[in-house]
Amino acid sequence: MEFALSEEQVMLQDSVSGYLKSSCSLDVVREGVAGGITKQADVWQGICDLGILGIIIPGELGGVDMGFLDAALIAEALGRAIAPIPFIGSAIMAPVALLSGGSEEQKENWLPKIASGDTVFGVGVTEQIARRETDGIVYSDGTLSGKAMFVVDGIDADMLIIADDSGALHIVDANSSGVTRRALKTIDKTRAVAEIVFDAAEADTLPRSKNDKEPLLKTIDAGRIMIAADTLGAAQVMVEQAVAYAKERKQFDRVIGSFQAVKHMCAEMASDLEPCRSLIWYTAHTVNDMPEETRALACHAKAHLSEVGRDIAKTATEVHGGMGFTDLLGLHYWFKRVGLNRQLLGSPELVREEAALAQGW
Amino acid sequence: MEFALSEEQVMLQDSVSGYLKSSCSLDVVREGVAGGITKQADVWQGICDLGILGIIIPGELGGVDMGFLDAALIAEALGRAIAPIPFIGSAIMAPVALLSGGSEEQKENWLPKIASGDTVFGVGVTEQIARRETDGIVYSDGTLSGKAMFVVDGIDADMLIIADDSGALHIVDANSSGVTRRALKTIDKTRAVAEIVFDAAEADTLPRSKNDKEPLLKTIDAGRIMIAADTLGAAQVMVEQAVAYAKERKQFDRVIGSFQAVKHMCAEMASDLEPCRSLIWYTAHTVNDMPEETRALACHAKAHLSEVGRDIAKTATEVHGGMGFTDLLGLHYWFKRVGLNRQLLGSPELVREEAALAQGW
Amino acid sequence: MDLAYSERHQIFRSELQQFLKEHKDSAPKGRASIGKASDEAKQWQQLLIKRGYAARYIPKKYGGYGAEFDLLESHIIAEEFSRANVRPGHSGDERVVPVLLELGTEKQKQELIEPTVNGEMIWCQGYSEPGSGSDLASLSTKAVLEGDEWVINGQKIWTSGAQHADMCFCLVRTEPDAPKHQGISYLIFTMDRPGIEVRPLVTMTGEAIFNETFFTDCRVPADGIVGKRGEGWFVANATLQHERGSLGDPNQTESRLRSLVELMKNETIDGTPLIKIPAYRDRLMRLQARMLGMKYNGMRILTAYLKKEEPGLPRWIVKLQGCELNHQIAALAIDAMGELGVLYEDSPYIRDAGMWQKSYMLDLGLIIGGGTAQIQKNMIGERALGLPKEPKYQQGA
Amino acid sequence: MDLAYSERHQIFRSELQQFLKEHKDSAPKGRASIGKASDEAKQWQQLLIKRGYAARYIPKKYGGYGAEFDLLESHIIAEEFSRANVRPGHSGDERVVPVLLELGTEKQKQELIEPTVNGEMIWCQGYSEPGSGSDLASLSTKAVLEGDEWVINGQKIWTSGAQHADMCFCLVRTEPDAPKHQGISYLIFTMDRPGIEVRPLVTMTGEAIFNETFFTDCRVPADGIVGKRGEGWFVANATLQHERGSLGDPNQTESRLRSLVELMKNETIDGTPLIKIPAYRDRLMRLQARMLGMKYNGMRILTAYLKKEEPGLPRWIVKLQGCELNHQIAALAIDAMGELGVLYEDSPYIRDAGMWQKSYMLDLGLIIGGGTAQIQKNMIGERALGLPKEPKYQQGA
Repeated sequence: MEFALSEEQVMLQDSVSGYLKSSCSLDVVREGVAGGITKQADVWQGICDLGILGIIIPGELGGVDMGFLDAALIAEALGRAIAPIPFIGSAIMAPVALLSGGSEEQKENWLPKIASGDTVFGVGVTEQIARRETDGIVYSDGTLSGKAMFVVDGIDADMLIIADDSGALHIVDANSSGVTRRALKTIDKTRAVAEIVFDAAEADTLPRSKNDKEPLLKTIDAGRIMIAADTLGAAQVMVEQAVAYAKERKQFDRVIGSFQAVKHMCAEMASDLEPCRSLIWYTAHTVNDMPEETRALACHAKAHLSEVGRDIAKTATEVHGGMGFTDLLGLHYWFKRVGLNRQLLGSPELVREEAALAQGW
Repeated sequence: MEFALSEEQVMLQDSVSGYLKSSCSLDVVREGVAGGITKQADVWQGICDLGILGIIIPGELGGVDMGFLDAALIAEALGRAIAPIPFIGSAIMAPVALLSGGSEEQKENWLPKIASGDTVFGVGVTEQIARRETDGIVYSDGTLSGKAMFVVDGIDADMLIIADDSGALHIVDANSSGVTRRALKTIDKTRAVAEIVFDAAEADTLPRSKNDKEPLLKTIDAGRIMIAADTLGAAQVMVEQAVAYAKERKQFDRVIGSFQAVKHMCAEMASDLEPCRSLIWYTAHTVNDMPEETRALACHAKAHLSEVGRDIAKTATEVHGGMGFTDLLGLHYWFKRVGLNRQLLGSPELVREEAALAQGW
Repeated sequence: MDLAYSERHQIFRSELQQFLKEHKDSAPKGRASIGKASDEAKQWQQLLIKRGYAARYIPKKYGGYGAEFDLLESHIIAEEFSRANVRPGHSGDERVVPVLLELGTEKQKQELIEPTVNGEMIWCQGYSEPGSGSDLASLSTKAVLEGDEWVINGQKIWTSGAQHADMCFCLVRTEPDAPKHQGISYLIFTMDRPGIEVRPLVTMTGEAIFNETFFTDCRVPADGIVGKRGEGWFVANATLQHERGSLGDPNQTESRLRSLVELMKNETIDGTPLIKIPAYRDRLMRLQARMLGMKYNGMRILTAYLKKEEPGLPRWIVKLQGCELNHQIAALAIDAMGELGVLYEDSPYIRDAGMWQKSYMLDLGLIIGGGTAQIQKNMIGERALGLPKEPKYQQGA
Repeated sequence: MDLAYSERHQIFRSELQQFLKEHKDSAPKGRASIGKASDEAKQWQQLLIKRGYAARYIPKKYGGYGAEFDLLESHIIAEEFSRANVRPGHSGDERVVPVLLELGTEKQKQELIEPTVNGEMIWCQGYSEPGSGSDLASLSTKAVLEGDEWVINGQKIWTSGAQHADMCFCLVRTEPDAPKHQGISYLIFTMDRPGIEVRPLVTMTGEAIFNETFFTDCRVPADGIVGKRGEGWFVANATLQHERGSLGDPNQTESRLRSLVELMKNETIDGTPLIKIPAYRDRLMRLQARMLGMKYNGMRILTAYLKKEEPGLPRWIVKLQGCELNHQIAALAIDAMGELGVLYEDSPYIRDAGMWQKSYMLDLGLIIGGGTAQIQKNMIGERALGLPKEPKYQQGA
C-alpha cells in the first residue's frame, strides 16, 4: 500500500518543472502572449528534448510508455508554468484516440511523430459534450463536413482528430483543402483553441471508433484529467503567491498575513486545494490500473478542480489587493488559465451530470 | 415615495413584540415545549386580546382589516419570540382561502370565529406542492378521503381547510367522524404539524376553488410570505445574540468580537440578513397593492430566507462556540424554528423552480 | 409604505420623459470616454444644465442650474436616463466639486467649478500609493513648503485618467511629525508642470484605465490647498464616502440580471435554452432573489435620506453585497455559456461584446477597490454592530 | 503508487474476514453505549484481544495482545470491521491509555491499563472550562498540594460520560505564578469521592451526552500526577492531537454519502426519485467529489505515516474539511427529504431513525468542538503555511 509518487515520478516532475522554471519564465510567457504565440519555439523544443510528448505512447512507437499519473504530473507542471505550448490535445488526447480507436497502421504512422514533436495534433470533441454553435459534423464517403468548435490545440495543429455527430473519430490533415481554421480568442492567451470548418475534407476514420463510443469517451476522459491537473498546477501557484505576498506586504504597520481575515483566506485556499491533488493522483492512476473507475472520477476531477480553481483564482487575487488586479505581477495569467480550463471539455454543471450518469444514477 | 413602515406599523410591531417579551419569555417557551404544548394558553389569550388574529379579516367580519405587511410584521415578531401558538395556518392561510375561495356564508360563518380566536384552523396543502407520503386526497359526494401530510397548525385545529388532488379546497371539522389526526414530531417543538387521514369525512367545499387554482395558490403564497417573515424574526434574534455574545465572551484575554474572524462572521450575517427585511416588506406589500407581482416574490422570499436563515443559524451557533451547542442559552430553539420553516410549504430548490415558472421561464 | 410619487414629482418625471423623447437623438452615443469631452458631449451637457437635468444643484454663478436640493428629483433623473438608455449629464467631477463647494476659497470656486461642470477641465485623484492601500492614512508622498510653492516628491497609484487630466486633487504629507491622520494636506494643482510623470497601469482586463503617477521635485502653488495644513484627511473623507456610495448600485445589478435572463433565453445547449437547464436555472433564481433584496434595500436607503435619517446598516452593506452579486451574475453568465463564455476581445462568436468576462474581472477589481471586502466587514462589524476594534498591538512585536 | 497490500497484509486481512464471518453473531449489536460495558461487550472485547483485533499493541503484561505496532494492520482492522458492520474492539480509552503508557509510572500502568482495556474502568476527560474553550491553556481550576493530597476547586465542562466514569484525567492549575502553559499539571483520580458534582449538560440534539463537573475542596492522592508538576500542558498535548485526529475521518464520510445515495434513490417527489431531481443531483455530485478528495487525501496521510514521514498539510485539513463535509451531507439529505427531513425523535414516517437531523446538529457541534473552525484555520495558516501569528497586543488596550 503506497499512495504516493514514486521517486521516479518526483524526479520527472522536478525535471519538467526545473526546465520550465529556467526556460519559461513569466517574461517568456508575456513575450509569447504579446506575439500571439501559443507554441513558443524555445519552450517547445525543450519539451520535445525532454521526451515527454511521448509520455503515454508505447516504447516501440517512439514514446516512453509511462502512465497517466506521470502525464498528469507533467500537465500540472505546465499549468504551474502557464506554459504556452500545445500539450493536452496533441500529447494526450490524440494518442488516446489513436491507441484506443486507431488501426495498427494509423498508430505506427502518427504516434512516433507525436512523440518526437514533429507532428502536432488538434482534437475536436466539443460537439459531443455540448453543442452550441454548429449544425453538426457529418462523415460521408471518406470526407468530413461541418464545423468543429473549440478544437484543443487546433491553431498549432498539423493534423486533427475530429468527432463526427455519431461519435466516430477521424484524422484530417489540418492544411488540406476543405479545411478552414480560425482562432477563437479567449481570455487565456497562453493556449489556442480553434474553430474549424470542414467542407468535404478528406478524412481517415479511426476504425475502432466507428460503432463504439469508447475511443471518444476515453479521449474526453483523458483530456479532462489533464485539464484538471493543469488547473491544480495553476491554482497551486496562486496560493503560493498569495501566501508569499501576505508575508511581505504591510498595511497598518503589520504584514497582512498576520490579520486573521487574510490568514483564513490563505488557509481556506490551501485546505480546499490539498485534497484535489489526491483526487487527481487517484483518478490518473485508475486510467492504467482500474479503468472501470475512470469515467466518473475524470468528471469529478474536472468539475471539482474547476470550482476550487475558480475560488482560489478569486481569493488569491483579493489577497493581493489592488496589485492583484493589475498586470504588474502577472497573476491574471494564472487566473485566466484556470478560467479557460473551467469551460473547456464541459463546464462544471454539465460534467457533474455526466458523473452521475457514469454511476448509473 | 416612502418605502418604510408607517408609524402605525411600527407601533403594531412594538406592541406585539412588547407583549411577547413580557409574556412569552424563553422560560415560557421551554415550559410549553416540555409539556408538548403548541398553543400555549396564556400566550394565545394575549394574542387574541391584541386582536391580531383578525389582522387580514375585513372589519365587518370581525377583523381589523389591515394589510399583509402588517401581518408579516406580526409573523416576524412571533418568529423573534419563537412563540408556541398557531398563527400562520389559522390566522393567515385559512382566511386567505376563505376570502378568495369561500361563499359569503362560509366567510360570515368562519372569519369572525377566526378573528376572535374561538376557532383555530389547520391548513393542508402540502400535497399540492410536493407529494411524498400519500396516495392523494379525493373529494367525492360531499366527502373527503385520503391523507394530508404536514397540515399547518393541524394539531391545535378545530377546523381544517384541505386541498384535494384537483387543488380544490374544502372545510372539514377536525373532530368529525372519518378524521384521524396524528402529530408529526419535528425538530421544532414550538409548533405542531399533523398527519390527517380522511375516511369519507364530511367536507364543505369552497365554491370558488372548484375550477380555479387561484384560491389554493393565494393560500400557499400567503403562507410562504409569513414563514419567510417568521424566519426573518428568528434569524434576527440569532444575529443579535451572536453579536452580544461576541462583545462579552473573552478568550485569549480579549473579547472574541475583536478577532477579525468572529467580527467578520457577525458582519456577514448582518449583511446577508438586512436585504431580506426589504424583500419581505416589498413582497408583503404587493399582496394588497400589486398582486400580479406576488407569486414569484413569495417564492423568492420563502427560498431566500430559507438559505440566509440556515446560514445564520449555523454561523450564530458557531460564534457561541460550545455554548451554542448546549441547551443552556436556548439558542437551538431558534435554530430549529428556522429549520422547520425551511422545509414547510416547499423546500428551497422546489420553491425556486416555482419562482421561475411564475415568471414564465 | 407608499411607492407612489407626489404630483410635483410625477410632473417632473413626465417633463423629463418628454424632454428625453424630443432630444435623445442629440445625446452622444455610448459611454462617456475618459478624458476630454467631445464637442457633442459638451453641447449635450450645456443643454442638460439649461434644462436642470445636469449640475442641477450647483449655484448659477458657478455654472450650474442652481435648483434647491431634492433627492427624489435626482433619483428620477438617474432612473429616467437609465431607462431611456440616454447618456446622462454630470455635475462636474463628483469627487472634487462637492469639496470645492464646501471648503474651497471663493477664488477656487470661481476658477475651477464652471470649467469642470462644462467638461473643459478634467481631474484625476492622487490618493492611493503603492504602500498605502487599505491603510490610506499611512501615505508617504510628501510636500514641503518652499516660499510660495509646495515641492512634492513621491508616487501615487490608481490615478485613473491622469494622462488626460488638466488638474489633480492630491493628498500629501505636509506635517511629518504629526500623528498619521493629522499630517496630511489636500492640494490641487495643474498637471502640466515639470516633475510629474504618468505611467499607464495595465489591469487584468488588458486595459490601462489606471496610472501610476510619479512626483519628483514637482513645484505647485501654495494657495492650491483646500482646508488648512494637516486637515487633508478630513477634507478628503467626504469625497471618499461619495465615491464608495456609488459602488454596488442596485439599479446596475438589476439591469445586469435582466441581460443575463435575455442571454439564458437565447443561448442553447443541444437546442435547449440555458434558462431551461435546471442547474443554471436554480443559480439564476438564487441571484434574482438577492438582487431583489438589494433593490428594495436601495428603496429603503432612499427613503431614509428623504426623511433626513441615517440609513444605517442598509447603507453599510451596499458595496459588500452589490459588488459580490455583480461578480456572481457575471460568473453564471460565463458558466452557462460554457466555452463561448471565455471568448474575449474581438473573437468571433463573442456574445454581448465580451461584457461578461470584462465585468467578471472588473467586478473583482471593485470587490478589492474602494475598500476591500475585508475592510468593509471590519466597518460593518465595528460601526454598524458595535463590535470592538482590534486591540492596539505592541510595536515591533 | 501501489494500492495493493503486501502478501503478509493480505493474509492478515483474509484471516480477519474469516474471523468476522465466524464470530460476527457474538458481537454486541448497535453502537457501544457510553458508560459501563455490558457483559456481552466485555466478552466480545476479550475475544478480540485474544485474537489480536483489539488492544493489539498494548503490552501483554498490561492486558493487551502485545504485537509490534503496524499501521497497516490497524488500518485493515478498522476497514474490515466497518465494512462488515460489526462493532470493533478498543484499546482502552484512546485519550488516556497512550499517555499512561508513555509517561505513567509503572504502578499507574499496572493498576490502570488492564481494567481500562477490559472495559471495567471508564474514564472522563476534565480539560475544558466554561471560561476556557478555544484558549484552553487559560484554564483556572486549581489544585493545591496539602500533605499527600491535591485539593481541587473549579469547574470543568464537556466532561462526556462523567456520570458513568470511574476515573478522571484532568488538567488543573498547580503553579499559579508560572506562565500559563507552564502552570498546569495532569492529574488522574477516581470519581467516587466527595467534592465532585456532575450535572448533565443537555445539547441542542436533546441528549445529555456531556456534563458540567464541579470540584469543591475535592481531595485526590498526590501520586495521581502524570509527568511532573507544571508539565500537564505538554502531557495532554499528545492526547489532544489524538482526539482531534479522529474528527473528520473520511471513512465515516464515505459511508454517510453512501447512505445519502440510498436515500435519494428510494425517496420520491411526485413519483420521481430524489436522485433524478437535477438541483439535488448537482449538490450530491459536488459533495461526492469533495468526499473522494478527502478519501484519497486519507490514503496519502496513511502512506506518509507508513513511511514515518510527517504528512503535513494533508493532515492539518482533515478536521476542518471533514466536519464541514459531513454537515453538508446531512444538510442535503434533509433538504431533499423536505418536510420529512425535519421529523425527529420517534415521529411517524421518520427516515433512517432520525440520523440525518441528529448528525446535522452533531456535526455542527464537531465543527465547533475540538478546536473551532476558526482555530483550525489559524493553525493551518500559521503552522502549515508559515504565516505570522497576530502580534502581541497591549494589555488593557
